[in-house]
Amino acid sequence: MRPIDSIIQEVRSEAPLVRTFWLDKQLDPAPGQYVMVWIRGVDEVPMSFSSPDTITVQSVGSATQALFNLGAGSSIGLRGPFGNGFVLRGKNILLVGGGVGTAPLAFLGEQARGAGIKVTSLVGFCSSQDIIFQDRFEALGGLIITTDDGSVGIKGHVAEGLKEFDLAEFSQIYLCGPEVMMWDIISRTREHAGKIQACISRYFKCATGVCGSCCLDPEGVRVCVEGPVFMADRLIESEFGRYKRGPDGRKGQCRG
Amino acid sequence: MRPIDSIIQEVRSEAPLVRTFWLDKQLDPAPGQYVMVWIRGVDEVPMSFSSPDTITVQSVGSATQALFNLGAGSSIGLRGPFGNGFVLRGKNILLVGGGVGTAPLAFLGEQARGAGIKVTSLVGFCSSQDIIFQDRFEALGGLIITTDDGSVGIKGHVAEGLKEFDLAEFSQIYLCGPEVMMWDIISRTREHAGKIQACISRYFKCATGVCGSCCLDPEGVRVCVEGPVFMADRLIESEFGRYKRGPDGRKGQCRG
Amino acid sequence: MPSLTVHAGGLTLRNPVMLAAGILGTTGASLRRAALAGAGGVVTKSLGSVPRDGHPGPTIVQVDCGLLNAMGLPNPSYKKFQEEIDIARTGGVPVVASIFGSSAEEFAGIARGLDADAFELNLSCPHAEKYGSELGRYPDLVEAVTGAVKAAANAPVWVKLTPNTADIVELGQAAQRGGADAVVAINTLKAMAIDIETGYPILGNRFGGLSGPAIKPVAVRSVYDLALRLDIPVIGVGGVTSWEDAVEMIMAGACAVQVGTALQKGYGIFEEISLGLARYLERKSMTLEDIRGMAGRHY
Amino acid sequence: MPSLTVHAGGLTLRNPVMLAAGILGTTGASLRRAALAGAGGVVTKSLGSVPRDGHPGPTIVQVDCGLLNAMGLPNPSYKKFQEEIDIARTGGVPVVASIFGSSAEEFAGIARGLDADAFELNLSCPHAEKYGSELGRYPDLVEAVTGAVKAAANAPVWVKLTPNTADIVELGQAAQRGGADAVVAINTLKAMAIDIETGYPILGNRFGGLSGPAIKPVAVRSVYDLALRLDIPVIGVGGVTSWEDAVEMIMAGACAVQVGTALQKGYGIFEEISLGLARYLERKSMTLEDIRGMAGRHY
Ligand SMILES: Cc1cc2nc3c(=O)[nH]c(=O)nc-3n(C[C@H](O)[C@H](O)[C@H](O)COP(=O)(O)OP(=O)(O)OC[C@H]3O[C@@H](n4cnc5c(N)ncnc54)[C@H](O)[C@@H]3O)c2cc1C
Ligand SMILES: Cc1cc2nc3c(=O)[nH]c(=O)nc-3n(C[C@H](O)[C@H](O)[C@H](O)COP(=O)(O)OP(=O)(O)OC[C@H]3O[C@@H](n4cnc5c(N)ncnc54)[C@H](O)[C@@H]3O)c2cc1C
Ligand SMILES: Cc1cc2nc3c(=O)[nH]c(=O)nc-3n(C[C@H](O)[C@H](O)[C@H](O)COP(=O)(O)O)c2cc1C
Ligand SMILES: Cc1cc2nc3c(=O)[nH]c(=O)nc-3n(C[C@H](O)[C@H](O)[C@H](O)COP(=O)(O)O)c2cc1C
Ligand code: FES
Ligand code: FES
Repeated sequence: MRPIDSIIQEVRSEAPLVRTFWLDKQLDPAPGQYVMVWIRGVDEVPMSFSSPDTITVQSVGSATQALFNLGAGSSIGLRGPFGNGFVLRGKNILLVGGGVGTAPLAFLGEQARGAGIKVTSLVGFCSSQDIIFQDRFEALGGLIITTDDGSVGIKGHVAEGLKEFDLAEFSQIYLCGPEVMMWDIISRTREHAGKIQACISRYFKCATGVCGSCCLDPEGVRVCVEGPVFMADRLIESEFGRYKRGPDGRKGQCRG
Repeated sequence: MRPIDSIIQEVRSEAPLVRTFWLDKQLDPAPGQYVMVWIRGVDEVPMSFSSPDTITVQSVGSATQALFNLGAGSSIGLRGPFGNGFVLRGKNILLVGGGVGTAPLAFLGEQARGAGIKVTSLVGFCSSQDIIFQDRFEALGGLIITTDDGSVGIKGHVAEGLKEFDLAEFSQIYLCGPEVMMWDIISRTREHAGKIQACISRYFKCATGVCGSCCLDPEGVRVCVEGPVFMADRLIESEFGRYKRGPDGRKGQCRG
Repeated sequence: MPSLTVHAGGLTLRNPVMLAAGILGTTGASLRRAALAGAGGVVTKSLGSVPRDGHPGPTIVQVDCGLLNAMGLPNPSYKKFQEEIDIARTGGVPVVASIFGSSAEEFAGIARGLDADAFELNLSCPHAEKYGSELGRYPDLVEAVTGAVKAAANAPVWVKLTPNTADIVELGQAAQRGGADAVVAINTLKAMAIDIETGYPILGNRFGGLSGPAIKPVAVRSVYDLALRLDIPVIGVGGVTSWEDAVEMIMAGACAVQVGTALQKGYGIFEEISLGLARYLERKSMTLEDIRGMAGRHY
Repeated sequence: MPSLTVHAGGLTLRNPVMLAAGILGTTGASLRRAALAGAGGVVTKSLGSVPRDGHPGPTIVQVDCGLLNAMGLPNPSYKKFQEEIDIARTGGVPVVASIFGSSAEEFAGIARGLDADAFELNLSCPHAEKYGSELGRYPDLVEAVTGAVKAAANAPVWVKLTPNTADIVELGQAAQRGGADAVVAINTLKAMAIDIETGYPILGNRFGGLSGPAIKPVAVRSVYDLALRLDIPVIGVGGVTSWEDAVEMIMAGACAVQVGTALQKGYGIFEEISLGLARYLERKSMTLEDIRGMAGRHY
């Protein structure tokens, strides 16, 4: 499909470097699916849905900055929704998110609540000013917040918040955030890896499963079409948490 | 569509230069529709269906001769069915055919009988030995045969046989045969032109309505897709009976 | 409704949607029918100096997203065609005579012998020996043929280019040097299909030209490159099947488009495309000039 | 089941269905996955002498019956790629290194620095400045590059040709003169798509290469022409999506085929095509050699 033209309906600032964009197209995504966002003349980048008709973007480089220059009435191109999305399992779930990675989890949590599932959330941010979607998570059920600087909630990384829960109680655990954070959680909770779904990120170019840019070692799994959501036990056997490839295919660190 | 491969199941000689070929593909044609028959390495030519799975061919030139060299088990390529076909109207119809042009009429008559319609036939040939489908037409109902040499039935052209009928009795009249014969009939029965359907022939190259080879003056009607069956009153206003174009687009006589 | 009138290579067209060469262009009647159905202009079947029957069948194969054809330039010769052009003209839109030859002289002779509203030089048919792209692939021959016809003809001269080349812009520049009033891009891509039951090439001529939606991205790119680099207008042809395709072609830089294979959908295609184009311009509050070459300005 | 083993340009392949260059070829793991899924051989992403990020996005557009891409030859450089090739080889089929450069020396340097089962010279990518078809359109450069790599490499050398030319056979003959062990035809057709809401060329690089079913008739014709005129084997690529397509390509004269865009359907495509091919041969009681080049023998 060619990119669909979409007019931005509204932009809301969630935190200093995070904004939510309302789209005028109903793409009917599942939580965890993503869309390729074309900022014309600049680049095309993957973004998770933060609700059926929004994306929530952190400004980190040229494409995201260019997107921040667009207001309501501006248009962008959209290809998607793509990827597999999260699968709801059981009646009592835990969402574990970090930073802008909380976006697809808020969407998932709302869908779960609508289906009568009990939702608990653990979300972490750098500092109080970086917190996003606090109201959305509060509305879902129990919420624990962590901040690196301790300005709100538990001080420390998200994993610090794990102590508050007995993970055995949850039917499924959903994870999204920076790779180091997800890796931190997964390595501390290996015995639960069979019920953790993590939404991960790799460098996407084609988003259609042909270019090979997003493939995960050692099996060559195409994250863009077979993911971006994977069971943690599958990730444990992969490159995840150890390295990721850049646009040129070279291995690099898996920060960010 | 690419040509479909079809194995010839059986070949039957109907007259010295006329043979029927049974095809192994069910193309589900309507009477009056045609198929483009590819004799590999030679040419591709249009042929009417003489029943749901047969064509009946008169050998007149290179492609038809090459087809005559193929027996049961040989394969040809088929594109079709194409064109509009005859439309059954009313409860009492007359078929008027000449030579191999009787082929689609026998098919039509059988379909009409199956639908409980009364069928009468008037068919003409050069001589007794050229008669084809006599049994099929006899099985349909009343049958008048004409031969140019008088060896069987009424002597003379098909039009001679018209005197045997009160055309006003028929709900619809169906015509197929050499253009001069059809023109002869149509000009003698102008008052009935609104209920005569004629299956005509022009030089077909593409059979898909783009090349322009088959267009009828003065309206540029594409016989290959808008025909080959037309109401006679429409033909009266056209080039039909006056000239037809050859493979190079030049006008020529409308024999054959 | 916004105006769709365009001035294209010496002609004024009431709308920019023309009938392409070789499509329903064998008779004056079918050309007039295209005009009456809404075409902004029509192009005849390519005419040579002697009658040709064309290649044996199959002359056409439907493939994924397109047609393969090897008609082989059947035509009654230009000498027999003036009466058809005269009938076509009663349709009320410009009639462009497509002509072909094997030398500059042959081209010029045909142009001299015909009265038409413009000439389109077929230097691009990929499947007729000694003709079309066998000349049209060489810039010097393109220039020479164009120059000769320009000198002989009393009507605008358009040059139809082949995409079977490493650089279509070189060919367009040659046409421009020869004095062409416009270039037309593109003719079909050299292609073939094989019957897998028997191994026979399906076309009677073995290979032919690919047209239809399959080649549209190649046509759009050709028009884009030509429009950016030439001073003369570009007419876009190749896979135009909808008004969206026409918009894309015009944004690439075409001042008019021609429609060929899409005539498989019937003559209604002209009105469908023009109407869609007009509605688009109305919705965007833009003119044809506004969108023409827009893609080049986004560079 | 009939044997599908083929000897193609110095390699022995257990079946003639290979992974095409640039498709899931960035990592050893994805190449090995193709091998394990049934490919008869795999070709890497094209490798240059320095790392490249490739073009900005969109790098791909889905069009009617095909894909447009302008990846821009992203690659980690050949220096970083030996370990990937070594992993790919654990898949058990030949690993062909696709390489590119802007001069014969650069090509030769890369070939010298890599240990692979064969080299495929990308003289045909249509959308990377200074590389690919910018060299590959000139027969003398094709010959020179081929010769240089032949002298430098200790493995068979295949040359991948561009269809963006008036005569692909000239390019194939140049490769043959340079000592190529096989030619691979075709790379993508230069093409583009424009966003009609804004007039922007959709690809970040504006233009790119068209692949998929849209180009199959062009690929079949190229393979046919090359196979009739060259003495070295031809590997067919372009739009192969089904076993029927593979049969058509082999009948055109290909001794093996490569599959690119059809990987959109998943890795299962290799087994699907090989199985279909084997069943076809069984039904016809023929071997691969029987059908190879059959179309040329029907001339
Ligand atoms: C499945 C998926 C879902 C995502 N969802 C979100 C989201 O909801 N909100 C959000 O803010 N971000 C999300 N991202 C990350 C987002 O795509 C990058 O932040 C964005 O591409 C940065 O582009 P840039 O030009 O601004 O930065 P650049 O300066 O180009 O790069 C900064 C970093 O962004 C990443 N990046 C750049 N381009 C890509 C690309 N094409 N694919 C993947 N990563 C890239 C790289 O890690 C790079 O180092 C998601 C990524 C993936 C793969
Ligand atoms: C709609 C239609 C239905 C037909 N049905 C039958 C049928 O049921 N049985 C039958 O025997 N014949 C039928 N014909 C006529 C048949 O197509 C020709 O007899 C055949 O094409 C002759 O080919 P040839 O190579 O043997 O002869 P040629 O030597 O090539 O030509 C002999 C004559 O056949 C006609 N002809 C040749 N090629 C074509 C062509 N491509 N299209 C139309 N006419 C052509 C021309 O009048 C020509 O003068 C039909 C024609 C049409 C248009
Ligand atoms: C059946 C057919 C016949 C054609 N004949 C001619 C011709 O005589 N002269 C010419 O210049 N182009 C001819 N063409 C090419 C078309 O004019 C046009 O350039 C090409 O088909 C691409 O446009 P399309 O995709 O809209 O068909 C022919 C194309 C087809 C399909
Ligand atoms: C996304 C993509 C990337 C490609 N990258 C390369 C490449 O790096 N080197 C190369 O020689 N060909 C490359 N190609 C061309 C393919 O190898 C192949 O020649 C072309 O796509 C036609 O085959 P297909 O229709 O099966 O895809 C690429 C094609 C695509 C679609
Ligand atoms: S981004 Fe191209 S295969 Fe995943
Ligand atoms: S045969 Fe081509 S239009 Fe009718």
